[in-house]
Amino acid sequence: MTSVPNARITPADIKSHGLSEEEYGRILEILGGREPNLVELGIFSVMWSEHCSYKSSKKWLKTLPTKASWVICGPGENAGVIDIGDGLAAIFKMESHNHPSYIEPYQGAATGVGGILRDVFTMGARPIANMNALRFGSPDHPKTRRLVSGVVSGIGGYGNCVGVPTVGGEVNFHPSYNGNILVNAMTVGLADQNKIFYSAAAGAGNPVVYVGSKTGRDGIHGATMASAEFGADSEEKRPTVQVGDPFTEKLLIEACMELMATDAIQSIQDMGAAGLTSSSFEMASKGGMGVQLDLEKVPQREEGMTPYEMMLSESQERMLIILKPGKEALARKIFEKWELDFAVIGHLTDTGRMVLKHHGEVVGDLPIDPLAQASPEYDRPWVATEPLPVLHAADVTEVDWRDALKTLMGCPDIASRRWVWEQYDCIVMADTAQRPGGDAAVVRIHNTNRALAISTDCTPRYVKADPFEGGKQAVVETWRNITAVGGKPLAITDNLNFGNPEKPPIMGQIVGAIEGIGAACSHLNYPVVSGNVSLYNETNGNAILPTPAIGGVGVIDDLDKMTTVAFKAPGDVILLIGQKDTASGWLGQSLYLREVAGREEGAPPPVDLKHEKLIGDFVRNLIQAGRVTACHDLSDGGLVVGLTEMALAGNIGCLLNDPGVPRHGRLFGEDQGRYVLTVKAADATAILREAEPVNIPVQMLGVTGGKDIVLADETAVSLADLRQLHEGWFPTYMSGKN
Amino acid sequence: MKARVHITLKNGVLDPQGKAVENALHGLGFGGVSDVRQGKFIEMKLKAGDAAAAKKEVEEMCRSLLANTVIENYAVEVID
Amino acid sequence: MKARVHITLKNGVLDPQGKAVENALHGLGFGGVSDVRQGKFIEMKLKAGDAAAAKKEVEEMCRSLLANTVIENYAVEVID
Amino acid sequence: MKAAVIVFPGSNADRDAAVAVEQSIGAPPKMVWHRDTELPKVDFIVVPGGFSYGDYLRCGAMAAHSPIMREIKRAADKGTRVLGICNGFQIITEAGLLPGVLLRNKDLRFICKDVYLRVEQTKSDFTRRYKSGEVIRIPVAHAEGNFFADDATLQAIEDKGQVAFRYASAAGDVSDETNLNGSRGNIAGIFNEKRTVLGLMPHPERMSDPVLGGADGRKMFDGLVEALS
Ligand SMILES: Nc1ncnc2c1ncn2[C@@H]1O[C@H](COP(=O)(O)OP(=O)(O)O)[C@@H](O)[C@H]1O
Ligand SMILES: [Mg+2]
Repeated sequence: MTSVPNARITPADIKSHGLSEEEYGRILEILGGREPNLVELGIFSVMWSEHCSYKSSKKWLKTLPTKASWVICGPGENAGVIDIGDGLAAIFKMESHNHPSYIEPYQGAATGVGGILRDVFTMGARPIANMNALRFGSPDHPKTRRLVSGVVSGIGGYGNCVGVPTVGGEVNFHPSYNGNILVNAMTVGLADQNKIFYSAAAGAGNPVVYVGSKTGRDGIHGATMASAEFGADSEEKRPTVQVGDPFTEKLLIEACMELMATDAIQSIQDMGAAGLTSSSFEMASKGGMGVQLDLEKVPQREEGMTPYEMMLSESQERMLIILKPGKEALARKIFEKWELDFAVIGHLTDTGRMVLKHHGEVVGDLPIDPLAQASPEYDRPWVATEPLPVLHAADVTEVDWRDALKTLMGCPDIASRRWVWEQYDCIVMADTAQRPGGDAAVVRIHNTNRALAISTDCTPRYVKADPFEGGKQAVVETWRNITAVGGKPLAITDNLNFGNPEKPPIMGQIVGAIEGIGAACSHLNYPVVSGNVSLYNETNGNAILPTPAIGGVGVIDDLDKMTTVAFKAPGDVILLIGQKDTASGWLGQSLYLREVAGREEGAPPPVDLKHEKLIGDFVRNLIQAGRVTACHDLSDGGLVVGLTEMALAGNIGCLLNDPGVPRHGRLFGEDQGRYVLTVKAADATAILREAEPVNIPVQMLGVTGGKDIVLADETAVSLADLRQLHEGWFPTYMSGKN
Repeated sequence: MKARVHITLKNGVLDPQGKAVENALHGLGFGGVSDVRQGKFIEMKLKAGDAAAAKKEVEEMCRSLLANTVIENYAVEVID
Repeated sequence: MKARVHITLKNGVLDPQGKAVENALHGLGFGGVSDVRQGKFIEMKLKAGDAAAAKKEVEEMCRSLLANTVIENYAVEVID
Repeated sequence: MKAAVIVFPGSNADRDAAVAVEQSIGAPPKMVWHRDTELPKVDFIVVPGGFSYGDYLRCGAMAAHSPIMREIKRAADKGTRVLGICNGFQIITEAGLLPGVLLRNKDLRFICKDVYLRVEQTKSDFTRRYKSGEVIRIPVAHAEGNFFADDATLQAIEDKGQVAFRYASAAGDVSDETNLNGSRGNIAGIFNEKRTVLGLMPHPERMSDPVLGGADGRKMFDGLVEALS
């Protein structure tokens, strides 16, 4: 039946498709001994790529907790779905576009945003917020500036145009990302619980409909590229990158929303990585159906496209829909109104096979289940990361706290990201109640006084030092950030970025981090509902820091009670909640250690999950009772960095009690499970009294006021100086002047 | 010395702008138009000594900044 | 029939893109560059019968859509 | 008083505008599709923000040729109040309802942040609720808001009191330092000669609700309601 007579698959073909000999053997088995033709080989290769099949991580992903009474749909669909009350659902996911963004930062990042948006609106949700977690190489690396500039404008260029606010994210710099930047994008959408759309196809004879942009020769083999390590020649290869068209995406959102409001759709799925191949296979496979496609009907942008190209193209802004019988005319009218392509390109069958025809001739015939479900799953060998010794504060150089504070406030990992977020429209849709710059972004649920709180976090240096603790910490930091604005954390999405899993130490990082994520999620009843894995982030054998980025979502039931980090008025009492008595300050893997002492060592701060939950719930209750005037959780840089961020945000200083010794440990240690709150002076002692019987450590740190950060011994740093350092680094760096 | 640079999208690369312009032109009644592609046109003055050196320099500029060679082609003309 | 259109900013209109490109080129060590101006370059296919008619048609497109004559000039070439 | 909000294929602040208008009028505005050839009978039209045609070619250029624009011009000639916000400002200048054009921001980047505006002209239905010289805080979100007009046009705009707002400091100083995007004369918004059409880059509709950080924009819609009812 082959369309390519005499075309024998050569070992070179197999290799160029990223398949191992063993995998090829399995293909022959599935085909009953027959050799595949090139179209079929291409389909196997993308379906079995790491990117689409999760073959290295599947075994471990299965261990993650995915259930809670509010989870409507966990991992496995295009995005995760949770119940947020009032008959509404939040639908969200995070996804990487790392390799394309390194090769072409603007388009790579832009199409990353486009892809994750489609994952969310394909389920019936209107996207209401975008987030992004970015990692770049050292600021000194000659490529970094251009990559930052391109990625940020690409994210903005796409999100701003489609009209979804980009409300938060994170940015880190580290030399381990010099050759492999990370661009992780997250979208959160809102849907009616009774209007959620899934991807399982049903109904033999139902039309398979293609909508959106035309298919071109873009990004053929993008999915396999995302699954291979970069070599020295990768910059020369210059694989075709896709160009995004946010205008078309906007039309596609509106057209899909309009169609979804009718009763025409049986199932729907976006065409993401591996385009038509993976979308049609997944839909058919999930529904136990077969499918026949007539490829000449696929809307084509270029002349002479082959079946191979059409099946593997990664052209953007396309969706596949199974319509209910007789709904074609209705659907066509909507897509034509929005000036989008619409074509019936085939129909469902009950054969369980995918039959591809081109001008009547069969060009591919594959069994769906063995291919889609029986994709390889590896139990790759792994070795656990050796635990590092705990570094004592006494063994770390102490410098004048004012100098250390200035260094930290202006260092690349803490400096204000204003330069980044001011390029994002964070207020379109007019529901943004908390813009970038705080702990979690807060987006109002339209027409209500409720809101979603969203945060993305990961501290890769902790994960490198101890994958298990680092995995826990990433989850817990999102949970804390949501808590700090007064939200109830509900569920997470994850984006697991690692090096080459075929190396046992890297596989050990993956296993450790997933176990840590799982432990934190279980303890906090904060399940994983969607996620994405990006492996092989290595260049010439140098892997990135293990970076399991977490995106958390929670709800705020009463927006009037929402807190922000800004000090609100002079004279408020500052409380530190969650500091364990014994701690003299955890400096191992801290930014103080790296930026001030010039060392990257030691065990990272441990995460005590019981403590986290106890403290977080206490803080949230205070906020929800309307007793907190400002709140900030402590993370990078520790206590005094957190306080400075609060002071800068409110343009009000503070007067602090003597922190005790060792001062650098007390001020800059990165002990976990802590929040700084301000409260009205009259309420402070009541809070202390309430905390004691439930074993919540609360310390009075001082009071707000003035225009400086002042310690009891009267040494001070002015907010004006700190602001200049904090706000100055990014713009100065990007202008090329430092 | 002056140089003129044309930067155009490579064949096969999607040109959302060109597409939108083409649709708008059809909407305005220019029905006979097709294959609209939009590129950039950059003019500059140069201090270089001779045309050959100037051309080389501008080509270097294209590679390092003006064009994104992953998706774009460039063409340089030098005019005395 | 094919047409090529150059759209350039009028003299005296500030060109922030050209200026940014010029600064970036200086930053990259191309010190001899000056007066960088950035414009648009549009190519299209046409069904028009003869070159003169085609040119007239494209000029009409420029006036009504492709250029904003408050700030831009246009030049049309028709190639058979 | 009746209002309409125009919807282009890439409009994305049409809902934002509708919400703010409804808040002031008490009834939802009519949403009018760009391909419609008839305008409902209204007193006030909003051309909202967004990326009408992806902002390809030039912002607002393609939208300015939409069928509905002919009707809007006709209505504006008869005195119907027209407010163009952000992309809407770009569209109505491209359509010739207002003089000048909007170029790329001077540093080429998209800018989204709250800015201070000094109110320059209070004798209009749009600005009657503000005090002359008052400083208001309203967000911008645009990449092409750099207002340009040639010297003669600029002089005429100034002479006829057509400048509505300028980018300023919190204290109301107007200088190069407070010039957000390179606009001539720090101009953030202008009227037509009769002051029945206003175009501005900042988004008053996104600052009409304290939850969003302030309500300085609301006075514009309240003023219109007051004047037109
Ligand atoms: N890439 C980005 N895009 C948008 N906002 C960002 C980005 N990076 C950081 N931010 C914002 O800057 C603020 C500080 O970020 P971060 O230090 O990571 O916060 P935290 O320590 O509370 O997690 C947050 O409000 C965050 O959303
Ligand atoms: Mg935080």
